[in-house]
Amino acid sequence: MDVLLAFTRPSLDWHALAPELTLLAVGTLITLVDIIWDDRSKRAMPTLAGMGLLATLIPILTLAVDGTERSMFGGAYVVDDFSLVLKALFLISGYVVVLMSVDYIRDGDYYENEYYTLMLTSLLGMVMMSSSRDLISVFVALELLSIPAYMLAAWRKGGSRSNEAGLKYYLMGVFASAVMLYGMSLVYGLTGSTNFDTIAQELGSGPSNSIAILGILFVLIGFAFKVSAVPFHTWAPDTYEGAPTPVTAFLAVASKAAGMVALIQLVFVAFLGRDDVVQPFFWLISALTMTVGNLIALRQTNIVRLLAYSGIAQGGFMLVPFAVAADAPARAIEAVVIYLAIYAFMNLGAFTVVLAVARKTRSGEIDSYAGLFQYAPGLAVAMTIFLAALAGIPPAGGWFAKFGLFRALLDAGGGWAAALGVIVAVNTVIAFAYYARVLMQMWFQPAAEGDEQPIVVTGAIGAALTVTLLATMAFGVLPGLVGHFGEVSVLSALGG
Amino acid sequence: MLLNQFLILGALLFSVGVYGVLARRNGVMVLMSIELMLNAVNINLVVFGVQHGVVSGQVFALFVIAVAAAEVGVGLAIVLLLYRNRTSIDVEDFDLMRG
Amino acid sequence: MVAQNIFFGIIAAIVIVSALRMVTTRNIVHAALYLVAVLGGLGALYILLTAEFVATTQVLVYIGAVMVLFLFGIMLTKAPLGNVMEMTGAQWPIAAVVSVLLGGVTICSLMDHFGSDRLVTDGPIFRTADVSDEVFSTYIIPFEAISVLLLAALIGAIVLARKD
Amino acid sequence: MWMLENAFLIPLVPAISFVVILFFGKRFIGANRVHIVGITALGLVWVLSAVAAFQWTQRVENPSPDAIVEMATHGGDHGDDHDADHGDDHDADLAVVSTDHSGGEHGGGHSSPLIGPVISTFSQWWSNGGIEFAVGTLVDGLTVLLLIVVASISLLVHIYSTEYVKDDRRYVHYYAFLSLFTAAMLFFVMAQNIVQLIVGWELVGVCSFVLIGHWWEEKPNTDAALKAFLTNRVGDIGLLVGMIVLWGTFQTFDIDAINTLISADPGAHHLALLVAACCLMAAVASKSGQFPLHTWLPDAMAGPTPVSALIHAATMVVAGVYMIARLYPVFYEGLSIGTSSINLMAFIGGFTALIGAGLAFAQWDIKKVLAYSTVSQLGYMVMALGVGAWTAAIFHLFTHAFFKACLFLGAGSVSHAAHHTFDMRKMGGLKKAMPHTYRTFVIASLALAGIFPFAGFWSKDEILLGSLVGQKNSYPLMLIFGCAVAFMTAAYMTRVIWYTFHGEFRGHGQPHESPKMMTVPLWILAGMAVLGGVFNLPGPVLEPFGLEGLAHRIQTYAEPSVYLSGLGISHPDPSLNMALVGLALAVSGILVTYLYYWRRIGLHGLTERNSYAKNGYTFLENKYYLDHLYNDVIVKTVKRPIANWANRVNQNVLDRAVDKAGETARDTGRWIYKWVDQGVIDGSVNAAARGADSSGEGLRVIQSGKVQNYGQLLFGSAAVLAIVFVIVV
Amino acid sequence: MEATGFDTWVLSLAVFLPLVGALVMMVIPKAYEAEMKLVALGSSLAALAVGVYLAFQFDYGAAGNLQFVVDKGWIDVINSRYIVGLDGLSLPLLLLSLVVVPLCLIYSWNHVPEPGNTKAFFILLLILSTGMNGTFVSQDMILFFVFFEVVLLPMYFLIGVWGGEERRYASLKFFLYTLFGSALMIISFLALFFLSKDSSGELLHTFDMRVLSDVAGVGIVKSTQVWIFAGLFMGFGIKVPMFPFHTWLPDAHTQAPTVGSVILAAVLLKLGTYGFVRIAIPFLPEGAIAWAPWIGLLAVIGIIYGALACLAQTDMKRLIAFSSVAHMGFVMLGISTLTDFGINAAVFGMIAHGLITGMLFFVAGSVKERFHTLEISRLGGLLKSVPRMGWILGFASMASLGLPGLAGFWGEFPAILSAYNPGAGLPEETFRTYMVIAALGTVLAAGYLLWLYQRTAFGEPPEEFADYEIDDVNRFEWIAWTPFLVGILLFGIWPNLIFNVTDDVVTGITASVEAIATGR
Repeated sequence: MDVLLAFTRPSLDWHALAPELTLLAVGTLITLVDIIWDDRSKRAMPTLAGMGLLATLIPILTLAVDGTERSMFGGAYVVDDFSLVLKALFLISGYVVVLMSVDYIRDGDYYENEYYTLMLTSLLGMVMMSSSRDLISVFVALELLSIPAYMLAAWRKGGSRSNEAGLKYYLMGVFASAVMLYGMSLVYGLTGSTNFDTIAQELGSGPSNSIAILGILFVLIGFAFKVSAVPFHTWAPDTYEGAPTPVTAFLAVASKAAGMVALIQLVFVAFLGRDDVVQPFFWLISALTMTVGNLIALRQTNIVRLLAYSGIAQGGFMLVPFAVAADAPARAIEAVVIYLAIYAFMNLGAFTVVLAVARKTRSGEIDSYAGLFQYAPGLAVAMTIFLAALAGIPPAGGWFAKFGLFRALLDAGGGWAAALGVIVAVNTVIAFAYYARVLMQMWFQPAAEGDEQPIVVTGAIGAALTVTLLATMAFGVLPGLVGHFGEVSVLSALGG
Repeated sequence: MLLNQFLILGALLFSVGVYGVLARRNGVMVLMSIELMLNAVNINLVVFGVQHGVVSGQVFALFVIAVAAAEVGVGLAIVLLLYRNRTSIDVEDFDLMRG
Repeated sequence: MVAQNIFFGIIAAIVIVSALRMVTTRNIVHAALYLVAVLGGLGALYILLTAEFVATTQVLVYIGAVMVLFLFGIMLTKAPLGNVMEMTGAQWPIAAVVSVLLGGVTICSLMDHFGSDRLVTDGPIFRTADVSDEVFSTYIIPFEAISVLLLAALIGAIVLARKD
Repeated sequence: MWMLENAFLIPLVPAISFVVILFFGKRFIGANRVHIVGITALGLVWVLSAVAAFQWTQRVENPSPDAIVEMATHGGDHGDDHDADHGDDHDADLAVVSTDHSGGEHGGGHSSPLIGPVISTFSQWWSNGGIEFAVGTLVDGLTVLLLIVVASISLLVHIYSTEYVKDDRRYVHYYAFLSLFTAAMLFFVMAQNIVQLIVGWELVGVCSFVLIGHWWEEKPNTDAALKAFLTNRVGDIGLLVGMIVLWGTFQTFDIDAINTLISADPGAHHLALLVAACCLMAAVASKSGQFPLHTWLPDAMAGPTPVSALIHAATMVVAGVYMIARLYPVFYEGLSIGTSSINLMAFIGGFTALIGAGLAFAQWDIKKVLAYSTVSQLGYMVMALGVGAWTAAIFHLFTHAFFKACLFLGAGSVSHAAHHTFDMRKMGGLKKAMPHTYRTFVIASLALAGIFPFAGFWSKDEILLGSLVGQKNSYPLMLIFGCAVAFMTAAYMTRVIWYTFHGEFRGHGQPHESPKMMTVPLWILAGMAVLGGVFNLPGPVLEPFGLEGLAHRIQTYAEPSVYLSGLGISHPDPSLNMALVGLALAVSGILVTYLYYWRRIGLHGLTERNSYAKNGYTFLENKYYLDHLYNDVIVKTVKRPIANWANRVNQNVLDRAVDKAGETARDTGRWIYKWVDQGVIDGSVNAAARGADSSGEGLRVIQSGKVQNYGQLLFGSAAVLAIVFVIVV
Repeated sequence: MEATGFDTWVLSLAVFLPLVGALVMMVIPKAYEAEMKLVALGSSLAALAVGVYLAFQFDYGAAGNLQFVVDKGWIDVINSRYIVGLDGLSLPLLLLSLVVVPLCLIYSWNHVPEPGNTKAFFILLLILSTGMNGTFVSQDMILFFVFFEVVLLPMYFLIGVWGGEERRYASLKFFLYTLFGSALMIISFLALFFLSKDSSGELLHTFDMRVLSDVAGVGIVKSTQVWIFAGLFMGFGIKVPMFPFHTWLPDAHTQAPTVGSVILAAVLLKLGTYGFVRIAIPFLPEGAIAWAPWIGLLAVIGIIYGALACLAQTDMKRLIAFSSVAHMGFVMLGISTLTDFGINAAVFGMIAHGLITGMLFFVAGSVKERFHTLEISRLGGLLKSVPRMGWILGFASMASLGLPGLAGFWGEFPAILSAYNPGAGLPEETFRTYMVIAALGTVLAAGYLLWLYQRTAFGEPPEEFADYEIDDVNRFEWIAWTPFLVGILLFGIWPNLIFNVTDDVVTGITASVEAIATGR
């Protein structure tokens, strides 16, 4: 059987794969522990998951210290600074989500062990995503991170809203996957390869053709769904509202970040030559996303829905640099990565506060925040900082993220970029209008029915708050911290 | 044989799938229609693999099939869950959250 | 060549008609059966395209596993087996327009770009072993990931679907 | 010459007095003894001013070499007194101009050396754009003249007030602000640059505001104060703009430099000077009560009478006249006083003199008669300046200050006796009860009327003479105005004396003479009303006595020949005929009125019988506001021929011009605020917010909650995007 | 001039001391209120002491140069550095800001407005202080931007929590307006970053304001400069506020608590005008020249318009707020002339307006506290019921209407004066017209202020307050107000205290503008 003999064992760089393997091991461990000890293991589960996530950071650190760029399978799977930065980001966000989950999942009627298993699986998908430079890898990573997420959204089994959230997320996700896959098939058809580098060469060299346009468009739409860009955002508010709050935070931050990462790799590696499609597409989508997200957010009364729309709008901001992807690629990547990093912390922080407050008020209505400053000044100040960060007001971290956008736009220059800049500016203003509604409730209103019982902040939530708060403020005051990561991400992603 | 024979078949199948997911009210029917779309993709992948003389098309198609299987499983689980809570699988009923 | 074309024509017709019937029929069990026809037809087409392993998988996974799942789903949800329930929503015209638009632009683009390109029929023929070589070398990581994915889906689906 | 160089001490004294009285008066000195501080300070000021005046005469009599200015190089020569920067700057400016100026005719008739002013600059006041501006003093004859006037009258008013405002609610504030006013006025008259002029100008204005509104519990008083201040502010637009034009033209604030530059090259910058002069005329009109901005002055009588005497008769209101005199080259060149037979200033002055006198007839309030009289006399001075009779104007300023102050204080004394009323209908027959007041009042009235040999006679005569002769042309219209006013002045003063002191007492209570503290100042002022003329007697009068050396003292000492000589101003020779005509007019004015009131001769009841006369009287009596005059006269006489809409225009445009301006501004403000600000501008902002809000609401329709709608959107957008991109790209 | 030794961080000390105070306060439990107040006052006074030290150490002979410069790495990735420095333009404004905050603390000592919470109130004031101080000393655009924005939230909460009836609306409006402006401003900053070239045509890629000021927009074509300037104009113009972006101001002022209004008027508005002088004009001379006539136009419209709006007001505080629009119009007119005269006047005007309007707001606040209303028609006879306060109101009104001898005059008069001879390249006739209109504005200013004074201070106190026990100016108020009053008088009598300091910097700025305008 000469065919068999022809098979050469692929050379695997185990160091490069160490983070994925560690994560996999932890996931497996949790499953095993669950099987063996069953309910008695519940207490240890979050700790295990959290420690596992932190442990996964170790190989990432060693790889970062090592510093060499590792590429496998002809560039299909790459471990470079860009991927390391984002892997770390996913893991840390995951860790914060685990912290948020501890009490929430324990107190609710949830399947606890499986919850963490699925979350780790999803994180594994994200971690893989940031290294994937191949259509198949991207596709599989996407599904790996999405499918557990669909189920997590429906995790509150007894709750109709949660079920519905899961269904909507699932269906929309699958629709988008289908479109994306169709697009991938067309791209594959034109180039004959699944490898991004090859695709870039093939697509970039040929004359413009409708199939290429269609293929690129459909692929991008698939991920636009993932980052909940308008008009593919519709699932997000409903799912966010219905899903368990830590899952919502996970979706709003980690899942969205994964989508962004995929977009970065597609746009800046595979489709960079096709700026005639990519740039207008993102110009349109980002403008729409920001504006629609912000406008609808103005009318929300539920805090989670508000944060959902806010998240959509934030996603729109993140898409802005893609509109100048080819004109200022380095700045654009930098801007997205920086935005992602800062967004992760500020948004997680906001959700943590929501979680903490909901433990007392049992309500998601914005009105229930009335008088928070009176009876829980710490939480109110924390929320204020997070919202200020989201609105982009120094010295809270968000300003630097917005700054990055403007920087990318102006580096690219030109009327379209400037116009988009103005749209961003206007949207910044609209955005504050609804953040301010929360602020007003917290600060300006007396507590409903004079109920001024303080809120008990559990250890885990406190830890989550501390992490996010410190990071948010640190990024605002010393943006160099996060800026550095943005900078190193650029070099390798562009193959430099 | 023309390349387009297959591709257009795929495109038609995809469109029919789109119609199915958008028009059918029964949750299980929606899931079935999804399969149409995914299969349309598979046709494309296989045909293009042949056209370019590479094997990756088939491999891609296999991955799609595998993922599709997982998706169907998950999808059905969710539909069942809903059915249990709401005794309905009519997707038009599920609009508790809106706005 | 002609034979292949005829064969293609027949199968394509079966596929398309079954697909259309599937999305229009009022009987859900019929719909499932039409889906089987579509999937089977496609399996045949894969053979026509010399993709034997894909064809096999198609039959095994789709017709063997997925369809069974669907039938279970139909039964578990106690869907009315006759024409009792309105299967198609009131907004089907919108759905139709959308699908026509989408199909139209795709087909037009395909016609525009590929025109009358002929299918390469003298290319290499890949056997199952070639496929496996590819999977276990270049695509080893996605392959492993798929296994994790299936496991996770399994666990999750069980949790969700089980009665508490 | 020490005093001249350190003249800044003079305003400093009352300024300190102000601070002391205001902040320490009540606590350390005692509320009813603060006048001691004020009077002491003013005494000191008077002494210092006298010293300054003396030193100035010395400077003129025995000029030291550095005091003499040669025309061609003037400007650099008195550089000793400048600090280095200033001098350099100045030289540079002048150098440009003086090259153009080749031997222009100057010194028309001047044989005596030109005496430069004493300019002292002190610490750098402000710097801007690298240029430094100093604060300093400019002392010359004009300055010392004003110093004497201000110091004297202020001192007397201080003394007089100890009785007049005794036990007042705000005795301390009263004296504090008298001191502040004096300081500001003194600062103003010795201003070295135009910025200081502006500063002093405004400060006296605000003191006037405070003192008019001294009894601010009553709304009419505060209304009057506001009106005074705001009217002055209107004029200040002119002041600011005019001064800025001067600065822009000459690139310096230095009064000396500006005057020198103009007189060195009179022809240049005519347009700029015309604009500046016209603008400054607005300021003069507001401050010195010239038509049409005089309406505030009668209202200002709401203040305490001594204040009226000091501020609204003798000093502050002459600030405008002073400014013209100070910047005379600007006006002379700007308005072409030398060459035309009529100009803006002369006309405004003459016209003001006429209508002021006319209005004075119709008043029943004694202070208002005097106020209109002041308006009229100020018009006289402005007219004099407008016809080129600089010295005459200043002479009149000098004499008028004393006799008008005397009249006001006399009126105050009367009201003191007559239960604080100023209504002449409630007086009468006070001659017996108040002999001192009566005598001084009559003396001052004669001086005002211009009866030989009282002070007014001499100064008025010079003005008439100036109009008759003019510079290169005569000013016939001004002469007519002047003569008419001379007649009217005599007449209305006689009327006042009749109503106040003669006949039967019409008030209630027992009138009594005022205490010494009031009568002594009256007598001093009356003395000046008699003797004031001697300071500028014409030569021919003194010749018979062998005292011709004492003739034209004011002309000799006060005239800034160093500025005026370059303009070629001439002084007319005295004319006996003119003097006789003027005297005859005054006497006839007195006579007619005398006959009318004392002898009941004349057209008694004319106003009842004759519709024209009635109209005339109505014209004068009730419409003492110009605005009412406009309103009723125009409306009543032209009512029939002109359609209703025209009336409305009249009413809205001309009616109550000053008040209406304020109301209109307020209405405009309201309208703009309501419609433009809250309506359009803020409205559009809020509309944008509402728009965002409602579009947010509209967009929520997308979020129907039905997953298939979402799917439609997803696939639909994909399709649309695909179509668009395929077609467009 | 790089600083050495103590001087390397003394400036930062002045900026951050209040923040340190705020952080310390945060950890003090609410129960220890007295200690908390002392910490707040102590830290702000310490900052002031540092400010005084700076004022004494400042080399006035070299006021045109930056002193106490610190240049340290900050955000290396975007080439932004922590650069702070003090020159003649910054010094007076920094001192103003340093003085105002402790006075506001003292004023609020026992009078934290409803709903109380001294801790939060004082912390916010201290954070505000850091933001303001930082803005005036930043020499890096990004640093400037950060400080510029830091003031927003504290002020938002001051208005929103401790404000009047309509506080939610007012605070939000204030915030959104400013945010919009600053978003456009940061775009312009970035455009400057990317487009600025040095004289040899090399791209600079720097946010260093010193460098950008030196290159003065060389290499940026005029049309681009105009656009960039437009962005800066929005950012700064809204803050000033210039007509027609002023509508946030009356609402914010009216609703803000007293010290909020005071700080808003005294310092916050100056951030905008400071930005024009420090950034917009020197960096983009050609843009400035192109925009100047329009700025001048808006300025004079603002003067007249603000004054007319004042005449329409029935609320004392709102009237004072609108007067700010008019006064800032004078400041902007001065700036728009692009002459050293005008800009010097503008800087003077900023200080003067800060002191005078701040004082007026203080009085308004105290009146409100005593009479519980600011309706002009309901007030009256203040001179009788609270004579000292009445006098102070009169004094401040006089200063506000530009009475010579008081500070207001030196902002107004030279500004009007400068319009007579605008800078090179500007239309003379246009500016002369502005000059006349601006002069007209002084009359209206006198009109509305005196009218206000007449109706509130003169006359007899209304019946309705007859039963009230009303105290005159109390101890805290005296302490808080005296420096304002002294400042108004002192700067009015001796304007060179400020002119002398600012002159060098301003001359430098206008010289470079003129060099551009006249083609070098």
